[in-house]
Parts: sequence; C-alpha cells; structure tokens
Amino acid sequence: MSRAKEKPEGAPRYAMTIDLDKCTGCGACMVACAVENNVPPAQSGANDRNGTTLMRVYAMSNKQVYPHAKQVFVPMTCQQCEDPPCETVCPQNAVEYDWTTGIVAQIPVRCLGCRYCMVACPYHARAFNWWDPTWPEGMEATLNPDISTRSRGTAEKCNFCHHRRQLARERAVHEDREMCEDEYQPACVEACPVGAITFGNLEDPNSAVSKGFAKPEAFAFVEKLGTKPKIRYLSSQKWVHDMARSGVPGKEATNG
Amino acid sequence: MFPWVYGFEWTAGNVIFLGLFFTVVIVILTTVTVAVVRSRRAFKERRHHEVKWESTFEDLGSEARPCRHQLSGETDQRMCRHGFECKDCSFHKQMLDSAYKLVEAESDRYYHRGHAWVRKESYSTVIIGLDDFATRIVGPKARAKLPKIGRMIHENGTAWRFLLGDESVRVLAPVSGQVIEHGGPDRGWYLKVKLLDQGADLRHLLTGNEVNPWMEYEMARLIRMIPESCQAGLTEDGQLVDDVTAKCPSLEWDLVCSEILLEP
Amino acid sequence: MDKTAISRGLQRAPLGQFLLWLGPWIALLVFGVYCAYLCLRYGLHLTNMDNRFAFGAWIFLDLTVIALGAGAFFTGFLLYILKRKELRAVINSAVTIGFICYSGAVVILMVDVGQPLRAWFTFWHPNVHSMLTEVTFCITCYLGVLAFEYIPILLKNRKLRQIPSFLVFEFNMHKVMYVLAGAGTFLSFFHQGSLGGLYGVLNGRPFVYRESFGIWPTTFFLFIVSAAAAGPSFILLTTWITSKVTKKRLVTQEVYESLGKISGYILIGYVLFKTIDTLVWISMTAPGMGVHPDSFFASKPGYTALHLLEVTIFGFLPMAIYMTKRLRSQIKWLVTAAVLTCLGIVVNRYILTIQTLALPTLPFDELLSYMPSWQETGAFLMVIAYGMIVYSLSFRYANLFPLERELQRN
Amino acid sequence: MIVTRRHILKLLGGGAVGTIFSPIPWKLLRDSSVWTQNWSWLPVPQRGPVGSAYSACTLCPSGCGLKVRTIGGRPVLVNGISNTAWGKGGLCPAGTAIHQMPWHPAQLRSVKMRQSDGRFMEAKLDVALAAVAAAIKGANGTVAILDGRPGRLISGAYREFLAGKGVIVQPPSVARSSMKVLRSLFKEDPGPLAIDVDQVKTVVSFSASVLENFGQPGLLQQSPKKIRTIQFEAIQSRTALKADQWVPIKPGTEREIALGLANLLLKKGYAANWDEEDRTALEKICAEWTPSKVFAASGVDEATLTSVANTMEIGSTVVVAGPDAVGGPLAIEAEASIQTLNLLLGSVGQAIKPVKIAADDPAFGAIDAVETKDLTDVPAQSIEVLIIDMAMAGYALPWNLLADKLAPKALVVSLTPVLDDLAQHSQVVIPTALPFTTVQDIPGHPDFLRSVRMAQAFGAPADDALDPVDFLNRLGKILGINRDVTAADSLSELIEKQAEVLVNAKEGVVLQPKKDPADFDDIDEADELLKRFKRGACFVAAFGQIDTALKFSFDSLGIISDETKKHDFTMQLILTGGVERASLASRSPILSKVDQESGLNPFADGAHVNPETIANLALLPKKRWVVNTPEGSIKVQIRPDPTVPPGVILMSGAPNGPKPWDVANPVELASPGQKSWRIIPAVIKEA
Repeated sequence: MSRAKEKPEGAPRYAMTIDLDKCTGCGACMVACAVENNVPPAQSGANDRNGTTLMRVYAMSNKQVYPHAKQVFVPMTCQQCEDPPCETVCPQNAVEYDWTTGIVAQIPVRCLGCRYCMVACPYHARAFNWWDPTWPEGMEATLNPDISTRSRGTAEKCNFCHHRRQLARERAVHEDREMCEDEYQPACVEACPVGAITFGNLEDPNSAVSKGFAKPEAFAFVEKLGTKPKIRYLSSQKWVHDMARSGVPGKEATNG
Repeated sequence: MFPWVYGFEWTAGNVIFLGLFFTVVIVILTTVTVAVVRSRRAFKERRHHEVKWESTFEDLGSEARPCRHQLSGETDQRMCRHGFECKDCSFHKQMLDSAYKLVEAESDRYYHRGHAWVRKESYSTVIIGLDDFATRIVGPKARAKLPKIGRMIHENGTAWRFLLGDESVRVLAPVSGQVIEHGGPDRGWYLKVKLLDQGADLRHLLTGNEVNPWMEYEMARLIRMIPESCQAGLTEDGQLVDDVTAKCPSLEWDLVCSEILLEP
Repeated sequence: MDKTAISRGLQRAPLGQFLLWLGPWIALLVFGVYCAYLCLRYGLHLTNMDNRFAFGAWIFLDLTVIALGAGAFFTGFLLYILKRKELRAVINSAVTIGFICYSGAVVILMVDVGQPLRAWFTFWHPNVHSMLTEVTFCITCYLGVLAFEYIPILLKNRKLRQIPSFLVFEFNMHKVMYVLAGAGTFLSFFHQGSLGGLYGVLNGRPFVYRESFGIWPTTFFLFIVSAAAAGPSFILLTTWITSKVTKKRLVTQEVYESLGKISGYILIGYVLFKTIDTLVWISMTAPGMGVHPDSFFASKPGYTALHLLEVTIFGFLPMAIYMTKRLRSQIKWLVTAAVLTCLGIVVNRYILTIQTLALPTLPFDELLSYMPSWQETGAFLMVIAYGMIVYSLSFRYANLFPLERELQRN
Repeated sequence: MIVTRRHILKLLGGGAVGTIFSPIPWKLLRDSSVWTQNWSWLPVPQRGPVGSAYSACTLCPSGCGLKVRTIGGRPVLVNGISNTAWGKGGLCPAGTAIHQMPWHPAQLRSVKMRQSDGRFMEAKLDVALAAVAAAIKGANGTVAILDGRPGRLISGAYREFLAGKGVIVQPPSVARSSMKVLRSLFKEDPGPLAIDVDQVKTVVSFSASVLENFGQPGLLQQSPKKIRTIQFEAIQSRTALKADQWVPIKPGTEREIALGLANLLLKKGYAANWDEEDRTALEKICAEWTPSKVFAASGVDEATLTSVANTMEIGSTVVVAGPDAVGGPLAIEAEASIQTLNLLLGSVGQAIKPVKIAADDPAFGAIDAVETKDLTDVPAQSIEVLIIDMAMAGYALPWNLLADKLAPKALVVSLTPVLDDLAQHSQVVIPTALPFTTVQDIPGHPDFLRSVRMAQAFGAPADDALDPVDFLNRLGKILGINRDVTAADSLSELIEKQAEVLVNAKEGVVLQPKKDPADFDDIDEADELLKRFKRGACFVAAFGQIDTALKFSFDSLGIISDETKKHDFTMQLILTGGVERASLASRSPILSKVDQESGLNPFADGAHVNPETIANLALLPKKRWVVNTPEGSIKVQIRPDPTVPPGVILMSGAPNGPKPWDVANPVELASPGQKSWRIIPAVIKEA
C-alpha cells in the first residue's frame, strides 16, 4: 500500500545514513543508545543473541584469508521501513507507522510479547526483554525520565529517539517558534566519535541524508525484500556492496 | 474490538473481520442456549422421562430394539425407531389398517419391552409387575426399591429399581400414573397404579400372540449373552429354571439384567 | 464406586492398574507445571529462546499439535455435514483428541508468549491484517466449540447420566451438534489456514514467503489441506494405538479403511499443490527477492533432503498406500501410511518454523541452531502428560468408541 | 423455606452469570493491563528540573571534555564537547557511560587488609594506616609511590610527601617512553618537545591505534582536512582496517622497517640541511638496511616500502609508534629508529618556551624534591614499600612487571575505587572515590604542554572512600611529615590553590568551549578562574616557536636488545582487544552491551590461530589447550581465524577474556624480561 496519500502535508520523513568507511566498531553508539533509552546492563547469562541491543554493531568480513581479509563494522538498528513487515503482523496494533515523522513506533504497554514482529524483521533489529530490567543498586538515578522502562516480556526497537523530538518541539513551542527539523538528533548520532552517522529529514532535498541517499556509494541491506528501509549505508568498497546485495563477496544475486 | 474502544477505526477490514467473528460467536452461543432452553422446557413439561428414555433408547444395541411386527413375523428384520412408542409410529398404523388381526389374549397381561407387564385392575387402575423371565434373571438375592405410595411414575421412566450388590437396575414403567399400593418381599414385586388419563392406553404394549415370539426372541438374546460352558440346564421346556443365576455364577448378571431390562 | 462409573459392558483395567498407569503421567504433569511456573515467574530467558529464535520449539509443537487435532473438525464435518455415518464410531475419540490438542496448544501459548495477563489485548485492539489475530480469534472460539462438543461425551458417563438434567441437556446438545460442527469447520478452516499464513506472509523471510491468492499466501491453503489430510490419519493412528494398548477391538476394519481413504484423497491434492508451490517458490518467488535458492541449503545440505522427503516419503508414499485397495485392506499398511502422514506434518511444520528462523537473512550473520532448555521442554511434557491423562480418563469413564460394546459382545 | 443444595447451586450459578454483566470483569481487564506495565520491580525514572554542566572524563589521561545533562542534579547523559583545543568531541564507549560509574557494582566500600591466609578482610582505616606508617618507618629499602598519571595536583602532593624518603615510579607509558627516546636522540636535552600536528597531511603509524576508540577517539577522522594514514602492523587491528593503507609486517620488525625507510629518505636527501657528522652517523647505521634486507626481515616488499617512503613529505608527515592493546611500549631501539624518521621529516622540534613553575605551584612546586623513575628502570627487588595510585591510567599494568621490583616481604598499598588487578596483589587496599564522585584535575602532558582542567563531581563518593590528600595527611600525621606547598584537606582545595597560583602568574591563556581564548587580563580572581573551570575551561601555557635546528646523537639506534631470542617458544602471543577493556575499573556495567551482548569484544572467546597453523601443529579445536609464556600459562579454546597471521596467537588482553585463568589477567602473560611486551613468546600445549 502506498503511504504517500495518508501523509500530512509538509510532514518530515526522518532517515539516516551510516558511513561504513568511517565506523571503527567502537560501540559508543550502542552504549549511548542503551543509556538514552533506559536499557539495563546485560544480565548474567545474556549473550549477543538474547541481549537487549536496540542498536547493534556487527562485523562483516569478506571471507578472505590473512593478509587479504577485510572487515567493516555495520551498525544495525531498526531501518524504519516505509513498508514495515513488523507493523502488519502485530496482532494488537502495538507497532504503528507514524505518518507525521515516518518513524515506526513500538507501543510497549500494548505489546504482549508474541514476538511475531521479531520473526518478521529481516534486519534482526528488534530485541525482546527476556529478563526483568534491573540496574545495579542506585543506578536507577541515572535513568532518563523522558522515556519509561519496559517490563519483561515486551519487544522493543529503535524509534530514532522519538522522545527527543518531543522535547525539541516543546522547546520550540516554549520559545514560541516553529521547530526546524534538524533540531533533534538521536543519541547514537550524537555519540559517534567519528561522525559516521548522519540523521535528518528525507523530504528536505538539501538535508545531509537526502544527499547521502543520492550518493553512488549508498546502499541498503537486502533491498530486494521491498521493505523500503530509511537507513542507507555508505561504503566505497565494492565487496561490501556485493555482500549487501547477495551475501557473497563479488557475486551478484541471480534474479529470476 | 468494540467501536468505543480507543483506537478503533471503521475500516472495511475491521467491519468484515469483527462482523464475522461476532456472527460466529452468536451462532455458537445461540446453539447452546437453544439446547439449554429445550432441556428446561422438557423439565417444565415433565417430558424429561421421555427425553431420558429417548436418549437411553438410542444407546440400546440394535438387537434389543426389534419391531413388534418383526416379532410377529409380518415383516422381515426391522429396528424400532420410536422407543417402542407404537402410538405415534406410522408403520404400526399402516400395519393395523392392513388385514392384521390381534388375537384376543388368553391372559389379560400386556407386556412392555422392558419385561414389565400391566393388568387392568379397574377402569382407572392397573397392576404393574415384572414377568417371570426377568424376575429369574434378576434373581432371588435382588432387593427391590419401590416408589413411595403417592409418587408418580412415568411411562418409560423408572417404575422401581432392583439393587444387586453395589450395582442396580431399573424396571421401565409401562404406563404413567400414581402409585397407590405396592407389594413386598412376601407378596412379590408389583405396583398398583392409578392412571392419570381416564382409561388405559396400552397400544404400545405387546399382548396376545405377540408375546410368545417376543419371549422366544428374548430367550435367544439371553442365551447369546451366556457362554456355552454353562448354557446347559438353563431352561426347562422353554422356560428359565428358577435359580438361573446360580447356574452360571461367573457371569456378570447385572450386565445381563441391564441388557434385558434395557438399561445400558 | 469406580466400577459403577464405567459404563456397563465395557471391560476396563482394575482401578489399581489404571492408577499405576496414570502415576508417571501425573508426576510428569507436576514437573511440567513447575517448569511453566519458572518461565512465567522469572522470564523467558529460561527457555533458551533468543532474539533470533524469537519463536522457539513451542511454535513448531503448537502448529504440529493443532494440525493433528484437525481430526476433530474434519471428522465432525464428514459425520454431521456430509453424513458419513460410519465415522460415528470415532467421533467421540476425535473430539476428545481435538479438545486435548487445542487446550494444550493454548496452555503452551500462554507460557511461551509469557504474558497471560495481557492475552486479551489481541481481542481488545485487534489488527485484522495480522494472521496471528485471525489465529487467536479462531482458536479461542474453536476451543469453546470443542468444549461444547466434549461436555456431552462426559455427561454420558454412567454415573452422570443418572442425573436427569445432565442426560436431557446432553440429548438436546446432540440434536444441535451439526450446527457446532459447521461452526467448528468454518473456524478450523480459517485458523489452520492462518497458521500457515503466519509464515507465508513474512516478506522479510525469503525462505518462507510465498505468492498469495487474494489476501492469503499459498501456505494458508497448504496448511488447511495438510491438516485435513493429517487429521483422519492421526485419528486412525490413535485409535489403533489405543486398541493395541488396551487389547480391544474398538472399531471395525471398514472405519479404519474409510479414514485411510479420506486421508488418501486429500493427500493427492496436497502433494500436487505442494509440488507446484515449491517449484514456483524456488524458480520465481525467492530469486525475485534477491536470494538464490541454493543459498538456503548451502550451509546445511540436510535441509534440502528434508524438503524432498516431505513431498515424497511423507506425502506421496502414504497417499499411494491409502489409494491402493489391497494395501488399504491390511491394518499394518494403514498404520504405516498414517504414521508417515503424521510425520509429514511434523517435518513440514519443522521446516516452516525452525528452519525459517535458523536461516540468516543478513549477509553477515550465519545459520543458527538452538536447543530448548529443560524448563521449556518441561512445559511441553506438561501438555503431553495432560493429554495422556485426559484421554485415559475419558477412555475409561466416557464411552469414546460407541461400537466397542457390540464388537466386544460378538 | 428449606434451603437445599439445589438453591445454593442456583445462587452460585446465577451469581456467576450476573457477574459477567457487572462492571467487575471490565475493571479486572483494565487493572490487569495496568498491573502488567507497573510491576513493583520496574524502576520508574525520577523527574526533576533539567540542567546541564561541564566536566571532564577521568577514565584515561586524555581527559575528554564532557557536557553533562542533569535531571534534578543527577547526571543522565554525557556528550563530548566538540571543537575544543583538546578534543574533537568524540567519546569512547566507556566515556559515554562515565556518569554511571558512581554506581559501579565493583565499588570498594571499606578498607581491606590481606590476612596471613591470603584472604582480604575488612579493616579499620587507622589500623591500615598504622601498618603502612610502620612499614615506611622500618624501611631500609626504597619507599615508592607508583603514580599512574603524573602531572596531577595529587602527584605534586606525593612528591612533597616522599621528599628525601623515596622515589616516584611511573608506569611505562608509551607516550612518555617515545618522548624519552626522542630526547635521547639529541646531543643536549632540548627540553619539552612536540610534534607539529597542524601541518600534518600524512600519518605513518607503527601499530599505533591512531584511528581507534580510546583517548580522544576520532581525533584524525574529525579533523577538517583529510589526513592520510599508513599503518605498519602485524595483526589486522581496527586501525589497520580503517587506514588508507595497511602494510602487514612480521611481528616485532618495526625497527628494521623504520631503518629501511630512513635509508630511503636519506637517499632522497631529506637530511640535506643537517650538519655533516649527524648525517653520516645516521647513514652509517641505515646503510645496511637495503629494501631487500628489510623484505627478508619484515616481509614488506620493496615496492611497498618505496611507495611509502615517497608519500612521506618533509613538514607534512608524522611518524607515530603507538601503544598496543595493553599499553606495552616498543623496544627502545625500535622506538628510536621510528623517532629518527620524525627527525628526518622535520616534524619535531622544541615545542614551547618552558613554563616558569612557581615554587608554590602545588603540581610542580616540589618537582625536584624526589627522583622520578620509569618502572622499567627500577632495580629488581629494591622496593620495600609501594603505594599504588594507578588512577584510571587507562591501560592495564602487568603485575609481574611490578612483582620483580619488590623486595621480599615488601608492603604493597593500593589506592583504588575498585578491587582491580593490582589491588588483588596488595596487602592493604584503601578505597578512593570513583570517577564522577569527586573533583579532579586533568593535567596536560608536562613533556608536551602544561595545561590544567577540572572534572566536576556529581553525586557523593562512597562513605568510606578516602580523598588521597586526606590519606597523605593522616599518614603524614603519624610519620610527622608536613607538606607546605600541597598542604590541603582535599583535592578540591588543592585545585583552588592551583587556580590561585595560575592567576598570580598571569601566564598562558584560558580556553573555553564556544568562546574566544581569554588571557589573564580579565581574570584576576582565583574564584573567577575556578568558575570558568566549572564551565569547562582549560588553562594552557602559551605556545612557542618550533625550532628544528638541533644536533642529534644516534647512539641508541646501535644497541640491540635481543632478549626476545633467549627462549624456545616457537609462536608469538599478541594481546589485543582494546586498551580500555584492559582495566575493569574504567567500565560501567552498561558496557556489557559491547562486551557481552555483541560480537564486538574481539578475541574474548579464546585464542585465535590461523587455520594453517592449526593444521601444521595439529591443534584440534575440540580439545582444551594451554598457552604457555615465560610468565605464565592460561587455559584457552583454540579458534580457527583466517584473519590472524600464521604463527601468531591472538588473544584478548581484557579481563573478560577466556576463563578459567591461571593468571589474574592475561596481561600478566606479558614478559617483563624484555623492554617491550608488545609481542610475547609463547607456545600452545595440550591441557
């Protein structure tokens, strides 16, 4: 279904570009994301498969041998698809595509934890609260009041730090002016020490993201699935593009 | 789910889906309600004995339900479908209309398929008893549990019960009426019943020349239930011997009783 | 007391022996309940599921169990709607098994979704585009229907039937049963289908995504057909097993055969559709999504084998057996075919659920495997035990096979 | 009427049906949805007035500037301050979560003393201090303080405390050892030196993690002009991955390559403006390192070597030799060879006109009061009392490196907020405040540039946490040691003193985020300076002119310490996995997102070995194996990893590496026998 016709006039569509040439895989984005969104530290027994990482950095290698081996680090988070597979499958409308921002929102208080959305997501960008969220004694004091903690048994995902947009708008209203769209940045963007992530409004042709999307080195993972992700990755290395397209370095996917 | 729930939208999808859902729910619930209502009505109209009999009747094995006209040999194998209620059996009607004549009985007894007999006492009272065949199968040790004087009994309901050890079998009542007197261990088991409607309608009961073939049929049925080993000496000139139960102690006689007295 | 509760003329093991049989199952049940408690109290991390295996073994078991439970609706449909009278001999057993399967499935769902207190949210804010919504609604309703179909069977118990109102209600229920059967068929049709659709619609998972007719992917229809095929086979199998375990003749050969024949006919359709579907999938659907079909099986060649097996050994073979008169007339062949058919369901559901999740969608992550924890396994065993107990009790005290008495007499 | 069972049943039944149509079920539904989102165990974030403050990260010497978001005074978010003279605004993961450090579960809450049976027991502070004092009194060997981050105000206090009684020991910091070597290349001590970064177009790095994530991450990436990076490194580190050119080398052949490059540069006449004897001296040493010989030694072929040499332009290229994952310095000769390249490229010189240091300067007033030694130069078994203050030095120091400097029965005292690896080996552990709970000063590097900043405190330190100044005071009272320059009750008081001194001296400038540099004309009050410090200001001593006309001596290039040859270990163990991981104390639990819940903690899952090597040595991944080094052994799982060079064992130097340990920390596998523990001789044996 086309979302265009339901989109309010002049509403922004937020998007992101991530430069894989720059990313050093330090994980600052993951930490910043967890801090900003009140995600608890790993429970004992947690691992890279059952952890709550709304932003997760993967290492992608070209499957070569030393010294020809190459690697890039791929920060993977919700791709904010235009046609989100997770939205249509949620049995109780706990996932909503927000027309006014193009952000795919997760409503934790309505989620009953069936995890169908996680199965549907080709980017494995969703996490489930397998544990009760607990912090070391006293550390609750550092929780961010702009977003509530989620209970055990609910699925969650990145929402481009939507609450930050709310704050920005409140500020604008308070100062009695229009909010300009580049006024807010998600935590990961702010935190990236090498400035690999850019964020902005796709509707604005002059925004950094719009320019990024247009670049020849821009690509999306598993694009052919047709979910229309709003995150583009940038890389100057051919093998990276090949991997993203076919899962095989230096091999095109045969099509039909 | 409902239009007044937060976030509900009147989209085609919602209308169709929920429409279907509620329809199905309603159908299911009505169906069950119908069943409940019918049952309640049955009780109100005191038909629950009939219903109970109908239900029991369905559970009877096919060979326990031969048509009276099969017994009398007018028609070949035929299974009764009306709970032995010949009054409202079209087949029975058309048989009566045909040349068939009921030979007057030498005895004045009318037999119910449950082996209870009826004898007209006066215009509105009858005596109900259990025929020898059944009595012998029930055996001497059985204690009868007779209804109190003044209680109603219902056609095809329970006339009285026999207690055999921890098991028990009931005797099907051949007619409806009020118990005004009953026998005892000394005088044999019988009930004197005051009929409800004036005059006894005994059309559904066997009598006259129907009785013997039926008895033979029942005897045959009985024999089939009894293992060869102890079949010897069960009968003397076509009649069951007195202490038939003693002849074959290994047999589950309560089961036989239930078969013969039509209580599965 | 116990003896007088068993209907006359049915030979049942002495109470002691029966309790001996129940004992282990009850122990298992208790253990399972404890496991379930652990999962609900301390969170689902105990189940060994993870973000990649978000649907664990439970979805596989649920799908299988529900497919096998389809015997209930299908037999009901054949008996009450299509008037296949000979099936009266197994309808009670079928309903009981159906009830066990569905109630069991729902229990597992409650444990493994992990938030039973929120279970009603789906009804409150339904998203009618989600297959899961369809499943939830239909299964809940159908469980109700099954309950209404199962209660009369209990009311016919020798002790209970002496309470007049029970017997009367049972009688009247019986009169309207065909309506319930109809409703049941309708509901089953949809939720069996939606369970298939559940995966078929996942356009994020090239391994399982299928072309769709109208709003439903082909898996929707394949599931209905396969369930309809497996249902009778499972009834056949359970009936045979019961009669072997209890050493009694429960139904006549012709009932077995007619069950087999029904399965056989439907299997023809299934094998046909499944084959076409698979071909379309590997030649068009998957490549259209930028995935070379080989890549599905590159990491684990065994996967390909399973696909072939499903259609051949577990699809075509039983179909052939069922459709050959000479083989059908021998119980050992019927049972073989039934076993194969049920295994076919198991394999099919396994491929669709577990393999789908195991296969990576992103170029940089690899094929995963997962093993359910003892708590998770315990929860399944709970349902198995529950099923065995309910069925044993029903078999002992309710007359599951109406023909049994007569068959036993002569 | 008589109430029969029937009546009761009817009542119940009717009741049940009735309830369905009563509000009760709806209420229940509503409540259940509320319960399931407000479980008692779900913490609720507290609200409060929003504010923001400046601070600095004290987790490593880089001391990145921080902007802190506070809610009701509680810090909830930190970000780097961009475009400052001392950072581009990037933070490492550890820094990103520094505001959670005050609640570190490993936080020490009481004084601990080791019992005769080797276990730690809680102890009274007085008892502990008495023990330490007694040891110092009775010591006829050396009394030493290990200062993990020299140049701080507390370092000044340490110096004054030890005046005439002991030595200040500094752990082998790569930055300092490079500088030391660099200085040794001059005829007479040129004073503070610096590398001129403004001109840099190309960075040639020898295993330095210049592009990685610790110590002002993104410094190169964020710089306005594109800087080309060339990485000589044995393993495929992240810098190697990100560098414009990665040149794989045989482990431990930095010296050969550097001399080879020097040889080529000399041929290009880069030393033309040097005076004769210097040039010839260098040429003599380099001559033998022809490309072919370099290739034989290091595996770097001629073409690559020359192309690199050609990209190295005078004035716009710097060569750096960085720390490896666990902070080990290069062997001196290698270091010297590399720094020689800097001389040839003219990228070093006298940086700054030396800063006058006032006698009452708490940081450097007492600089000459005691001798300062590098740990590696301390004679073996000489230290009798050692007070350790590693103060989040940002890298792990192998215990065994300390161990063989200690006299038998030596007393080791640790001042630390958590029971880290070194504290594990101490007899007395004094808890200090965790970062972010106490005011601290961020020194610049005395050898490069004198600068002072301040890290503000948020939240209170643990009750028993002791201010090191207070520690010195109490100890001093027992021993009758008075300090006058650094006399104070707390660190914050010392900082006020410092501000006093700086304001009086009126030298240098004060930089502030998003403001123009201010000189001391408009800062005449110490309070004013402190206020600016609180707003993230940085005091910097004035820049001077770079003077490169100096005379060199290349003696140190001659010495070859080939201790690396003295063993029969056939393989080479390289510890990696990120400097910051090496020290538990500097990591908030939320870092588990990176270490535990993602595959980003490299090599934490065992010993990574090239499949080829595995095949040759028949190391079956199934079995358990032990990695032996001269310093110890560790049980590991062998992981085949095609990205690892043949003959190399790659392992995480982080505490959360493979377990179970034979050693407290894999870092202890490092062999302090050599001057460098960048590459550790090792073998793999079956467990």
